[in-house]
Amino acid sequence: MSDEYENKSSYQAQSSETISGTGSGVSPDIDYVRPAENPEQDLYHAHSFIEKWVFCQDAKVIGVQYFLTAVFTGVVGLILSWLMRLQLGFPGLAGFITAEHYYQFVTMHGMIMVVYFLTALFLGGFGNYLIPLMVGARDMVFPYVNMLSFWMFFVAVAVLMASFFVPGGPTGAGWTLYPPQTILEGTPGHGWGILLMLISLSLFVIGFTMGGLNYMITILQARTRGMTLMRMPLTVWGIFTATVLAMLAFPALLVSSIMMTLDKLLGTSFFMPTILKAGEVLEYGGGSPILFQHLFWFFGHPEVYIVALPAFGIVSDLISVHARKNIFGYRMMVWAIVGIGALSFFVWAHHMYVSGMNPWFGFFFASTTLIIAVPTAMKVYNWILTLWRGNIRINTVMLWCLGFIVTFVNGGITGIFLGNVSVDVPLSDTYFVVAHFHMVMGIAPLMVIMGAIYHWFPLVAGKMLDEKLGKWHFWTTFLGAYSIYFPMHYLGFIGVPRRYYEMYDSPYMTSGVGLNEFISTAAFIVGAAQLILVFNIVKTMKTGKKAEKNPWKANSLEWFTSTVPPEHGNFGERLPVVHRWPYDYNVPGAEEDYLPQTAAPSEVAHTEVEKT
Amino acid sequence: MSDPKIEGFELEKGFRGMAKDTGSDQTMFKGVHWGKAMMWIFLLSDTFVFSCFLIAYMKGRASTPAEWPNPSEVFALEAFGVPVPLLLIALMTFVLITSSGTMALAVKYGYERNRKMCGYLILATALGGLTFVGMQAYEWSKLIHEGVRPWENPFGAAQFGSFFFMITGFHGTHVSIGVIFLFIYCYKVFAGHYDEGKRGWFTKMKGDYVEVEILGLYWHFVDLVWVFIFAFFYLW
Amino acid sequence: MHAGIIFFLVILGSVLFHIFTPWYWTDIASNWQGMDDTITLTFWVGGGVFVAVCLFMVYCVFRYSYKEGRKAEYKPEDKKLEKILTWATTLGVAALLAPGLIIWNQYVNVPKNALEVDVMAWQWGWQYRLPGEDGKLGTTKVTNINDENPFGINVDDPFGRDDILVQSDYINLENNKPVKILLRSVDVLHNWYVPQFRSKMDAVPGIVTFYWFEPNKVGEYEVLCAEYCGVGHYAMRGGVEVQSTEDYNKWLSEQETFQDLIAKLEKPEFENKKIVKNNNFILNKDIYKEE
Amino acid sequence: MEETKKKSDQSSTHKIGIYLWIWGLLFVLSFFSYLVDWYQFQGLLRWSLILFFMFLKAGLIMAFFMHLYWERYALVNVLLWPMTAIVCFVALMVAEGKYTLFSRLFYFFVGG
Ligand code: HEA
Ligand code: HEA
Ligand code: CUA
Ligand SMILES: [Cu+2]
Repeated sequence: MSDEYENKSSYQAQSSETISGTGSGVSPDIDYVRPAENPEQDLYHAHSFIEKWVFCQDAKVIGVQYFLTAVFTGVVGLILSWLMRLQLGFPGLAGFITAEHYYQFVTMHGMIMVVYFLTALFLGGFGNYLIPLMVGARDMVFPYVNMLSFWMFFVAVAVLMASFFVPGGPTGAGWTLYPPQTILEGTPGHGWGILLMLISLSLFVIGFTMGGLNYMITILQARTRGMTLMRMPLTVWGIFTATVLAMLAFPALLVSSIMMTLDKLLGTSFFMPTILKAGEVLEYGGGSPILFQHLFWFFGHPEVYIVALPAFGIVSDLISVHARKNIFGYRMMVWAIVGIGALSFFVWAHHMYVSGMNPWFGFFFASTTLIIAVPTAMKVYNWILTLWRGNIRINTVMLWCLGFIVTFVNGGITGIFLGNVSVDVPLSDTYFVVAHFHMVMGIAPLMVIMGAIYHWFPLVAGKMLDEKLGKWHFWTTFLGAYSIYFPMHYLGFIGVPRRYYEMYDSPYMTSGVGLNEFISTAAFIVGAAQLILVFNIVKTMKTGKKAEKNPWKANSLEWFTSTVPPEHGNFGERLPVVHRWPYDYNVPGAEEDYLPQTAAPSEVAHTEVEKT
Repeated sequence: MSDPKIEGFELEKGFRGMAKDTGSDQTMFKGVHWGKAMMWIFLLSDTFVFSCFLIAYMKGRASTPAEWPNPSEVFALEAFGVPVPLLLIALMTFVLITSSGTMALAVKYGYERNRKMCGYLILATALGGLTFVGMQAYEWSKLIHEGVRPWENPFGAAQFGSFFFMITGFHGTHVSIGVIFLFIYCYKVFAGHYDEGKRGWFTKMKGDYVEVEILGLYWHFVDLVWVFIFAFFYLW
Repeated sequence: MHAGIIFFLVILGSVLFHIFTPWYWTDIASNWQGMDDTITLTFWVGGGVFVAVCLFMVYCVFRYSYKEGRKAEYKPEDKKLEKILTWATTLGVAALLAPGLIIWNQYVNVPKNALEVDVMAWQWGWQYRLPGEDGKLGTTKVTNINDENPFGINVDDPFGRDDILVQSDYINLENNKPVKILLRSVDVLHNWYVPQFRSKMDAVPGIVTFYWFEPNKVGEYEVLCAEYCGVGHYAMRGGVEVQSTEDYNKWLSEQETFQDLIAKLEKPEFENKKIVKNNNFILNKDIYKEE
Repeated sequence: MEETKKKSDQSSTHKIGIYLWIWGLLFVLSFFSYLVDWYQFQGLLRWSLILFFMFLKAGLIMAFFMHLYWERYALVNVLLWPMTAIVCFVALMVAEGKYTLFSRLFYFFVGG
């Protein structure tokens, strides 16, 4: 065996004695932690530049790679949204935006933002970076597969982006890709565009599966000593549950993509009934378009929680750290996350109330949909109850969290409108829906991402982002985004349907013209405001002040690595041993206002800890 | 597999044991190898893939007004001059179950570190798998000969051909991948990689007989899926 | 401090916006007042919760913002409080769900006396078919559609013979008479939606979907296609005119039946009609380019 | 993992008989389900027999060949509970399939 493998057998068997309480007169027994079940992980260290930065097997580097790739797609999505808003607010101003182009923009914007931006960012980016650190593992359990996962994602993105340049352009079928129109003439990009989209999605699913297995097994099987599931930070819980959802929901996407590809290429009729186009009967027959919708939403609804749950988890941690208070009702939070995850498989057809499916399904799905509101509500209550009687640092990170709460509650409640089947009838397929999901998915998780960037930047880069710029960034983004989407609900009430290239000739819109112009202007400003963040990052990297270790005085393990930023293997010689949950802030009797997860009971003998 | 001993932790059986395992630190599946846990979760995900295929098939079949071909006639084979319904399918089932059995034994001998037996049994499994793929190829070509295409067929509803080729094709792909891996593992067993803990070619992980069990799980899963396809596609 | 104030203003602004907004529901013109009522109810409950939650948050920001040396409360759990909140929310949700389900029950159960209207959609236009004297629509089939039989009616079906065909984007309806809209599409998904009637449903090729409403205000309304159906989606409009009974009957008597159409066909001077012949927005506007 | 694995080594091998037994049973059950077709049972009987043999076979493979019978409940439950989602999906799609068929037969005409 060559020296490329670390041979750490010397400290493989950490016994409880070697780490237990240092004096303080209490029996070392209370610090007892069971011996290691997992042997020291065998890490493959990079030798060359390529192994270190390109085909890297270190989850942290992979996380950053995921993050950057996802942000790149996000910027593409943002630019597309600008173009859309340009057309909607000021039709005809940009002559090059034809109806075809508009629909291509909408489709790519939706798909990129949901799948390639948010899903990849939360699970691939934050998941890879934070999971091993937070559960106290040296790396993901299968670093090689993890590396493949990123590159598969990268190829998927490349294929997706390639579709902008093929004849006919990218698909313009709407991100829901409903057949039959997806693959028929009359829809932009019905040739190459849709094929590349389907291929890219399949690659994404395969790549994600490789990553997802890693996240799941790392969390289930590779935690450090003392780290029980109920001592994991909620971030990990959120990412974990989202991963489980993804593992079970993406298969439906994969299957529907495969079937649609066959319909397109081989002329099968899974989703295609008899169709008459331009007076000619096509060679399809007998298929069912609604079947696709079921498959799609069986994936699609869990998917929206896949982007929501990590946000829920992360925001809980951020709030707790910066309110200097334990998260309120941790157990309830965990059960809520798991419950929301489980329930999300039983609500899919609330997207199909007016799709012409069996009408009796309405009763079932309306009930299950509204039941989901209960665990979600508990989470909201617990966030604000965490603030209550806390000692809240009103810094940039906290501002993003507060912004999240406002936008999420707003969007969640509009979700209740839509979930209630007969209320959905008039609102479905109008801008009310667009407003709902941007509030709850476009803005709320984005707030969390931003908060997380400000929170963990010191860990990743070792420098503190500028607070002043951060606050400017927050207020422009929050106020701007709120003024985009709050008024948009009212367009829906007027009856403006979504996916309309323009409708100024319609009597409904005469009153909505000014509103649309306002929304578009706000969208331009908000998008441009993201440059503040870019500027902040560049400036900080150049001149920013160096971060001390654990600058926020947080408890969870990622701040207790041997170096900042953490190196390969995360924790130096010895893995940390965990004695408590990560939320021991302001514990009565403790000297500091925080007790790290690694603090042994005997070290802090005089505290009155309620839960460990 | 069965209960390991974890120091300082009393393993209990049943639901109480489950609650205790779940609430414990470090691992939830006590004594389960990372790779094995990973394979199980992958199979769970794959189950959803096949379920979606079969559900689509069920919905498609239930809603075509056109007549669905009778599989028992379509898949009949002439034997001694009489058409025997589903003969080939029955043989395929037989072959796959046989290979599943040899695989189960291979895993057993792997754990007993019986290199020879383990290797031969894996080889037998691989050959079984190969036979299955061959028979499937024969079945496909026979149907194609009779005019069945993914987009049409002479017997009735066009979806029959579509679902047939798609589902058996997807299953066949799984079998083929399995066969490739079986041959690779067969080589590795005979070469003694698992006895010496030689590192993998790509992953650089130390070899271990547990990998045979992991492959075994996959192989049994392929068999399991066939049970469902047999019931829903051929017997319905 | 000012963070709290700004958040407060945002909440206040939202409420004020809602109260003073000029952008709200177009006046309802059908029997689905219940939908509007449920929305109003949801608005009260949901809006109340939104305001309450956000104001509590603002209060916390004011009251508990960082002070060096202040001890935050240490209380991981409060079972009782959590229980109360769970049950209160469950009750709230149930209160919203109940009326919703009741109205949905009405929505899927069509009254017996409803007039069946066959709405046929294609990329990108509409046409309509009404039952004749027998009150029943004939069966159809997509492959039967051709220049002579634009609705694809089964020629052998006695119910189809007297069906009234309206080959136009515009349809007239009788005031205060329930209609059952039967949606049919020959190519892709569409959705026949009149905002004033509140109700909608997708037209799905391969099956027939339905919904019903009872128009109760005389007037002209615009029909929008509310399910994405390709580049012409936004221009796939039509119109409905709700008329009093006399006007409606007058209009009805002027319409052509399938029988008339066949009779006309038998005369050689019949002028060949194209299927895509309506006063279609797209064709007029020259937006749809053949690829 | 070496340590845990070594420990599990001792208890993990089962007598060969059990595998042979299950193996045999699988053949017999497959044969029975084949007979269902051979004798052309129809209707409810056919379906209950097919499903019965199918689940029995699947259960045997999972329990013994895949060792689930010997695994701890934590793993078994994690694997089996997600199937409720599938069951729900199946049940609803049965209803949906029937509804589609009804709509097609009622409003459209076949042939011609
Ligand atoms: C992150 C993503 C996300 C999240 C979390 C949600 C959350 C919810 N969504 Fe949303 N939704 C989307 C993303 C998301 N949605 C997307 C992308 C679409 C459109 C897809 C497309 O067609 O393109 C969509 C569309 C959509 C529809 C279909 C609309 C249509 O097309 O006609 C429906 C209908 O039921 C719905 C419902 C809900 C409900 C009930 C919730 C609930 O989970 C919300 C629960 C939260 C709360 C309720 C707030 C907090 C609770 C309280 C403060 C307690 C008090 C409340 C009460 C007593 C009411 N959503
Ligand atoms: C996460 C999802 C997400 C996000 C963030 C957005 C962001 C935006 N969306 Fe998005 N949108 C969707 C998901 C999303 N959208 C989906 C799923 C659809 C449906 C598609 C369909 O119908 O098929 C849709 C459709 C849609 C429509 C409806 C089109 C139609 O129906 O005709 C409109 C119209 O105004 C719109 C506008 C915008 C605007 C102005 C923004 C933004 O510009 C808002 C403001 C921007 C920000 C707050 C900053 C965003 C920052 C980044 C993207 C990355 C930067 C990161 C770093 C620098 C670290 N979107
Ligand atoms: Cu027709 Cu949209
Ligand atoms: Cu949903």
